[in-house]
Amino acid sequence: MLKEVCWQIGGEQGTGLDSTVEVFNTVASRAGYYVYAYKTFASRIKGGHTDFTTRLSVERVMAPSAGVNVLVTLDQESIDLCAKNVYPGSIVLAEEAINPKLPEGVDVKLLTMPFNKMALALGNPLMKNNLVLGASAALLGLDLEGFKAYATSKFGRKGEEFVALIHQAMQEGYDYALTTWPGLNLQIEKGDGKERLLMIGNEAAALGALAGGCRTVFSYPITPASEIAETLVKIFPKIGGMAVQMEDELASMVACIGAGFAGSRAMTATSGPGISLMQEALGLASMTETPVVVVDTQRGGPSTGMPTKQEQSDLFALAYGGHGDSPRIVLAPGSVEELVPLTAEAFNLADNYHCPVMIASDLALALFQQTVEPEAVKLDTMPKIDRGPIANPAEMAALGRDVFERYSKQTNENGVSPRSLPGMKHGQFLATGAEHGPFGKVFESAKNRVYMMDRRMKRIQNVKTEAIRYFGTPNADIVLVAFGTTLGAAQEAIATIEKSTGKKVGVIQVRLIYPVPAEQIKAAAAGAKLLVVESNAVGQFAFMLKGTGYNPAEISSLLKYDGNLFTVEEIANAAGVVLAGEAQYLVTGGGAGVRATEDPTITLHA
Amino acid sequence: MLKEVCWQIGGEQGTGLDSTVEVFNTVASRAGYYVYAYKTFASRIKGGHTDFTTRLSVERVMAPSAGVNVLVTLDQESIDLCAKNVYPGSIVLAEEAINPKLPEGVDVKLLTMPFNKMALALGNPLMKNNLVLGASAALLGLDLEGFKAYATSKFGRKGEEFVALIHQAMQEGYDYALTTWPGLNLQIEKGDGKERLLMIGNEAAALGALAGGCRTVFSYPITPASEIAETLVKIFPKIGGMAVQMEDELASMVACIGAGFAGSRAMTATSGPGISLMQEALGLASMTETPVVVVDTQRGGPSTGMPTKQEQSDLFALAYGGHGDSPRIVLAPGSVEELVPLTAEAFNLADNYHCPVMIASDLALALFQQTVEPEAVKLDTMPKIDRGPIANPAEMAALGRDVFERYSKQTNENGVSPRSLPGMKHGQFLATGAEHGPFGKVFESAKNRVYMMDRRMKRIQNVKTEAIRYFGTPNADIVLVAFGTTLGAAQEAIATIEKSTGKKVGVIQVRLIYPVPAEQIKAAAAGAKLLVVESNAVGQFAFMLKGTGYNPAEISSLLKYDGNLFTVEEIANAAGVVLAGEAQYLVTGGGAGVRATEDPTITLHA
Amino acid sequence: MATMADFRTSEKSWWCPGCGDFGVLAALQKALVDLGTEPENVAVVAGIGCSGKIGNYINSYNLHVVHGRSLPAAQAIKLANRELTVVAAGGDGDGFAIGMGHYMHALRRNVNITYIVMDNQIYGLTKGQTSPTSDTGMSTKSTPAGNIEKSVNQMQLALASGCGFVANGLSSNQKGLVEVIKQAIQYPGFALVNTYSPCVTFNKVNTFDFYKSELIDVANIEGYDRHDRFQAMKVLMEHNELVQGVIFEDKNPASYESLYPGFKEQGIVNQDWNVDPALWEKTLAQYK
Amino acid sequence: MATMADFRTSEKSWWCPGCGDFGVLAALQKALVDLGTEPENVAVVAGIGCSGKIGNYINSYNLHVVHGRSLPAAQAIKLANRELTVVAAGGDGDGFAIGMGHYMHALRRNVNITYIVMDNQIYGLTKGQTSPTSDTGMSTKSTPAGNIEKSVNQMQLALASGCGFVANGLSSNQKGLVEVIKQAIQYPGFALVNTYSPCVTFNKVNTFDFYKSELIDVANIEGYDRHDRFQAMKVLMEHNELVQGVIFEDKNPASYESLYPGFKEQGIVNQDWNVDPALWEKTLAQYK
Ligand SMILES: Cc1ncc(C[n+]2csc(CCOP(=O)(O)OP(=O)(O)O)c2C)c(N)n1
Ligand SMILES: Cc1ncc(C[n+]2csc(CCOP(=O)(O)OP(=O)(O)O)c2C)c(N)n1
Ligand code: SF4
Ligand code: SF4
Ligand SMILES: [Mg+2]
Ligand SMILES: [Mg+2]
Repeated sequence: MLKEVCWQIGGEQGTGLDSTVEVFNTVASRAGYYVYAYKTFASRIKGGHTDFTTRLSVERVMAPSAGVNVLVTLDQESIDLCAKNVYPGSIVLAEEAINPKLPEGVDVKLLTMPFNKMALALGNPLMKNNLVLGASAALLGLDLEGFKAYATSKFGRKGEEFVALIHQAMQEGYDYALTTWPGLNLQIEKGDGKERLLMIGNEAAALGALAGGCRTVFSYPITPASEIAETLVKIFPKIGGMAVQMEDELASMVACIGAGFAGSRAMTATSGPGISLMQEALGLASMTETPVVVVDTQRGGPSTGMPTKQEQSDLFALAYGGHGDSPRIVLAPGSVEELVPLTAEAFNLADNYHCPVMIASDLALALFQQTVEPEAVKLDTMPKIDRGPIANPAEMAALGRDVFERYSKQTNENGVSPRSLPGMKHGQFLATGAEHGPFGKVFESAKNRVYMMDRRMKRIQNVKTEAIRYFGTPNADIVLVAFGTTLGAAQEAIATIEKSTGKKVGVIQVRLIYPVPAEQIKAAAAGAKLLVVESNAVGQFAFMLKGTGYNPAEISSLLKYDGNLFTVEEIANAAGVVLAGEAQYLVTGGGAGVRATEDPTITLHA
Repeated sequence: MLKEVCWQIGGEQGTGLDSTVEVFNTVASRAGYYVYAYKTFASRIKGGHTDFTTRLSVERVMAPSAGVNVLVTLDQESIDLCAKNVYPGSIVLAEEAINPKLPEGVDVKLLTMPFNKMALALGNPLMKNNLVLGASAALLGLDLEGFKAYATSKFGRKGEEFVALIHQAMQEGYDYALTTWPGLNLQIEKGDGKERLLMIGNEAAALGALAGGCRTVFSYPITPASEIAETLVKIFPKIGGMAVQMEDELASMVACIGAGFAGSRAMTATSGPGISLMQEALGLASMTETPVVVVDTQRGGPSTGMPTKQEQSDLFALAYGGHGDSPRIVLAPGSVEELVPLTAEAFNLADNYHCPVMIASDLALALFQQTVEPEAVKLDTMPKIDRGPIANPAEMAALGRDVFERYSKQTNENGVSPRSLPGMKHGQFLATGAEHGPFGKVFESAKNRVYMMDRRMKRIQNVKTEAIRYFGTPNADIVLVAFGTTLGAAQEAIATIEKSTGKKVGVIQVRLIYPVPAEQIKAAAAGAKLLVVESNAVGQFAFMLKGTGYNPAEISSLLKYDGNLFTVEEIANAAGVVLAGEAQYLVTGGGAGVRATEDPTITLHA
Repeated sequence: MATMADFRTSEKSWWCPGCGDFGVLAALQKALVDLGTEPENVAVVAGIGCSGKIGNYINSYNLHVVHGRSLPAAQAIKLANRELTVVAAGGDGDGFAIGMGHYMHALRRNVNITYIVMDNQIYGLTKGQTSPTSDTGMSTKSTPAGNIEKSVNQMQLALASGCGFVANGLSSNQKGLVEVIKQAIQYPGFALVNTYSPCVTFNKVNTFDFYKSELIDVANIEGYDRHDRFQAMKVLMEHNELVQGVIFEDKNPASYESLYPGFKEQGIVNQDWNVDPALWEKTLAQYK
Repeated sequence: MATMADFRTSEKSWWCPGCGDFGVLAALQKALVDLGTEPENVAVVAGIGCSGKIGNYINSYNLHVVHGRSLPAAQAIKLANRELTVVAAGGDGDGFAIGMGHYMHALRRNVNITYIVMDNQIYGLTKGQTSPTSDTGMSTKSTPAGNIEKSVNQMQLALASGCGFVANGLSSNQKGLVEVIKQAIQYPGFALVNTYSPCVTFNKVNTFDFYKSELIDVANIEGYDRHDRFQAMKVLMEHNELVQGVIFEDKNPASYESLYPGFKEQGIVNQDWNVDPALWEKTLAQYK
């Protein structure tokens, strides 16, 4: 009995493959399997190759599979591109009509099936997809009833006949595969039948915003962030919230500041190009001490870069991108599940530290489906709305005008002083991006400047949040440092590495990127060497650690910047190299595996 | 005989003090003195206090004076604000009519003079300024003839009578001071009479651009950068160049990319807010490998910050501000004189490394006058125009279409391949911000991505430029690291520190901020401890050094972020503390002197 | 009832003596008083420029944004708390150079705020460069040989963009200016109040006298109908926009807030943000 | 003489079958051929969007900029080398959402380039959100309940900004489109060529058929005078901009280049940049 299987389907972009995959994943999830569903696609609408991969397992999975058990392809290009992903001896199931050929030297079973002909026989070419689903179910050893049930519920309103037709197609596909290739069908353990959720990170971020009290969203469409606003624009009309599509990212960020100033919880969601455009306004939020939340679904950069490819290369821009010294908080979620509470928490942090809070998501986290445990997203387990220091309206009104100081030296233990909100009598003040005094009025005295700068910068060093999490074996010989999508592969690599090396392995999940929790990481590493695993070319987080005083000798790096996700194997191999002391800096991807490289930090060579 | 004197004048902003100062500085320079002229002003046009200080010496001076010998004030506010700057026992010369009072406990001589009454007697209230100049000349021991000669040449066309009146006013002011306060006049050595230049950094940057072959400037007004374009817009019509005021900084940067793509040498000049707005487009220049030059006259940040105050806090934004990993080169001039050849060189670097080259100037460098030696700005000593790798039009034309590869793997030793320019037959290509293949067409293969990313990032590590300069005593016990305006004070501090501590002191001028010349600095420091002196709150350059692998234990910091310039005394005091091993991290300013502080690097506290 | 004093601050003005901005500030304060608004219920968003310093001198909730971006902030404040009176203010460079994109979109979006432009046809704070509204031919620091660009016609642009309320005033004409600002604030949609607010220091051409002699009042135009967008366009084109008064008013305005589905009368900031468990479950159900 | 083949590239198109952009590309290539231009003397600057991919398919010097900023780059290319034929191209979102500010200023600046807008009234590349030209009421991914903003009237804005050449065409009307593009390129100033270039995937309202039935041709308007800016404005207002042909042409255009003092006929890139020592000395002398 297999604990997990991996299914992949390839074809032409924009031809509806995605809906077939949607069915497959939902059915798998409803059957009680853990699902991780990822894809390859391009920044175009129709045409060109695309492929979808679904890894389903009886245990939680959050990383790409080591290989594919069943690849279904409807065109030759998909075979040429994807056959190499298939486990040796495993199955490629192709449309008969294209009389498919396997590329040189791939050892897989090529099976063909007349999907189109069978569909036509059924009197509806669209039935092809259901034939594919049926055959896939058979070969993977999945229960066909789940698929049929889905069809019944989904297409019930279209009439019994239609549903019956779908059921027939599924059954025919299922039977064809079983009877034509007896014994080739895999046996996977039954799912536990528990009802779980399946969603992409962008939907999770939207839910987190909803739970976090966010009712004002100002954004501009961009891949891979658009779904965040598109999810909320459907929900908000039910609760009086508003998601506005602005003219650009500059307007989006400034609008968030306006809404934050007015007292509502405001969020924008964008990707790298938007982050670059928001740099000036982010400084305004820092200077005026206005809470705002920004989600950055990182993608391949710089500039337009690779809009549909994975990368984690905005850390510098998120933490240090603006001119001048300005306080920001940068969080990184480690899973779709975590994005819900983390996004809700972001609003509490913004309201408590009065500065921009940015969430460093990434393309794979944003767009790829992961299983979410219902317990993890229970409403009553979400962070309670905590508005942070806000002036007492009654007190202010009693004090009379020109008494309340928005930028008062009376601060709480975090160094934050209460803010007043428009509508509160005698709370009037000026929020300006220019240096200012206690009432916010422009003031450039040297003494005041130093106080205000320290006030702003020192506070974020006291951020109270779970900055890191430790997984794996205590007192490890090597500790993998990971965040975002990469966490899944790193966690899975623990067992692999311990098995292959006999060494103890830990993983430090970085949930707070900035201010850099260097001391916390040092403490958690407990003397172990760090292997920082990140998807960028220069080792941005490793650089941040070193800049913050972490001993460079204790930091190794594994980098990948070819647009693809880290595999468990790559991380395990790299850990082996580092443990063997063979190299300190490693890269992988771009057609080759893990290899040593010079220090990726950009420095002038002698 | 004094080697130097310091003159200060205070009054109300927008009342023409600046023209009086202009005369004083020009006359001093023509007399063969070295001049350093700085000022305090606010971001308003009329009203409010302003003061101008001129340090003149028979030796080169590039830092604020330790004190003022003669302070001339026309209002009480200036006395209240500036009297403390005056050397004990030295002179405050004030308008009699305001019957001035000295603030508590300042030990200076308060002299009054009826400037207004005398001017009226001369029948022209404007003569007040000439009376001030005459009196100042007398008290400082400057030759009045120089002032008279200036008046003759400047106002000759206004008729002899007018000139005679000015001369009379100057003379009366001179005589009044000498006769009323015999013996109070100082004796400064005569200037050597050599003809030198006196200019602000922005004018120097404009001259550098002119010499560097820049004929296209696209910019948007901003303090303290506007004079760069305003200087060139007057020169360009004579040579067919064009300086365009764009609608904003986003347009300015993209326009520079367009002009660079077309083959001309393009520059924009801005300050922090503009740099933040240019981040996305800078990535486009990096991605398309297009040469552009950007001057950043840094000012107090973040956001609007303190537009008229000194700061060096854009280093992060200049080096790391954009999303994704993108190559940039950041230069820092150490004086006005150096800005001319350095700016010219910036265009050669841009053309040779095909990426944005940014010049990290700062407000004091940009706006304060410094003496420039004619030898340093001789046209034939300027960097020769070097266009870098450009395809050979004849060869390309012969090859036919679709052969020339703009992003070819055939690169020179720096990793740069030749570019074709519009108009060259068969040189057509696509310059895109998206990842691309050899012809520039959008291409996302993993292998290609890794090649292109390495191609872009590795090249800047080979930049050939004079990254650092060493001054002072070899094998020093302590080495001050400085750049921009701060260099002057650091250099002057060498002697002071060596005198007070008996230790050997060196200064490393950082001319290349990014890529960080860490190894070069390490080599030059030859084991000595570094004291990084920078005008920002978090120690940006120190952080960059550490991130690049420099041992944190060897780096001390002295920071100032109150908007004022470092004084020689502050740097000397800090060096003393560090040499004594009393503290590693120091701040100064904001009303207090040098003091120890915790590590300014932003990190999450335990 | 709030008085003028209630809307004043103790700040010493940073404007030059005689600057047109004094008049605009005074007119805005007077209009707010006349309308019976209270300082705490007014939000003023200012851009960067001499004009942008207005927030230092009016006692209300003030947001002083980055250059050119007063409108996105002002619209968002209104959407976050529609119970407030929201006014955006700034200069011609702030609004029509770097801020032009936001201006054009605010006109289309029609959020119920008032935008007061202090147009002096020059960049004041940066000491006298050409602005988008500077006359063609004008010699300034940035165009010493004369401005060779066509100047922006901000009111025609407003009309062409469907803006529902377009007015123009002169800083020194207090009575007229107070009146149009009052109508603008009362107008239930985006209202443009352009004002000529002379820069006495850097613009020696477009002076108070210039405007006094050149400006014609719509009130004096025979049979002028302020509800006729087309006629308004014609008059502005003919008189090179040197027209004052309420130039256009849309009879049936529908603000963005009024059209947005499910939007409530109560300001968002005053609502309870806790999610109804039923809604939460219903939303989660979509992912099962 | 260059042929169509010379202006084509070997790139496989990333556009959906039937996309309007094919027609705009073809018309541009045909116009360039008809005008006898050579590929190496043409610079095409494209924005980001499906439309922005045009640079992949035309054999010329192509610059594919960041979203919304094709115009500043295109103007600068022309100013750096006025010997080139410079064309900017992009979508309605690229040009009128994020790029709106640059559009408005390019109209005023009047640099001699041609701007071709591929207007499909939708965001194509990001999969169907509302664009500034989307009809009010249109339901999209970002406004599922219908667009509540007024749509941009880009041609009226061009007229109100003093643009000297305003034309409109339909992707499927090749003959007409080639003709206006040719005239636009020949026009010695900034020329706007708006084109309706339907998105067959995400815009089911503004289809080829829709435009074919709705568009009226200025040629068919009784006594239409293309030199009358005011009449042009009137017609555009009356027909909600659904008008094709050359809508307005300024009789005496004066481009930015022609007005800039001391600007030379020869492209800057082809000039000798070495400074004349006399000029250098004269310049330095000011600082003595
Ligand atoms: C991003 C940015 N660019 C440039 C500036 C510099 N700046 C300040 S005010 C201003 C324009 C002032 O003109 P206007 O908006 O007409 O206001 P005025 O001073 O005339 O009232 C400029 C360019 C800035 N503060 N921020
Ligand atoms: C700064 C930035 N913001 C957002 C995006 C995402 N984006 C790409 S194309 C596009 C708009 C596409 O619409 P349009 O300009 O009309 O072009 P079309 O695809 O319809 O031809 C957007 C928002 C981006 N690439 N860069
Ligand atoms: S410079 Fe002009 S706009 Fe600015 S305050 Fe003075 S008069 Fe007013
Ligand atoms: S999505 Fe629309 S605009 Fe984009 S290529 Fe397809 S049809 Fe053309
Ligand atoms: Mg102005
Ligand atoms: Mg479009």
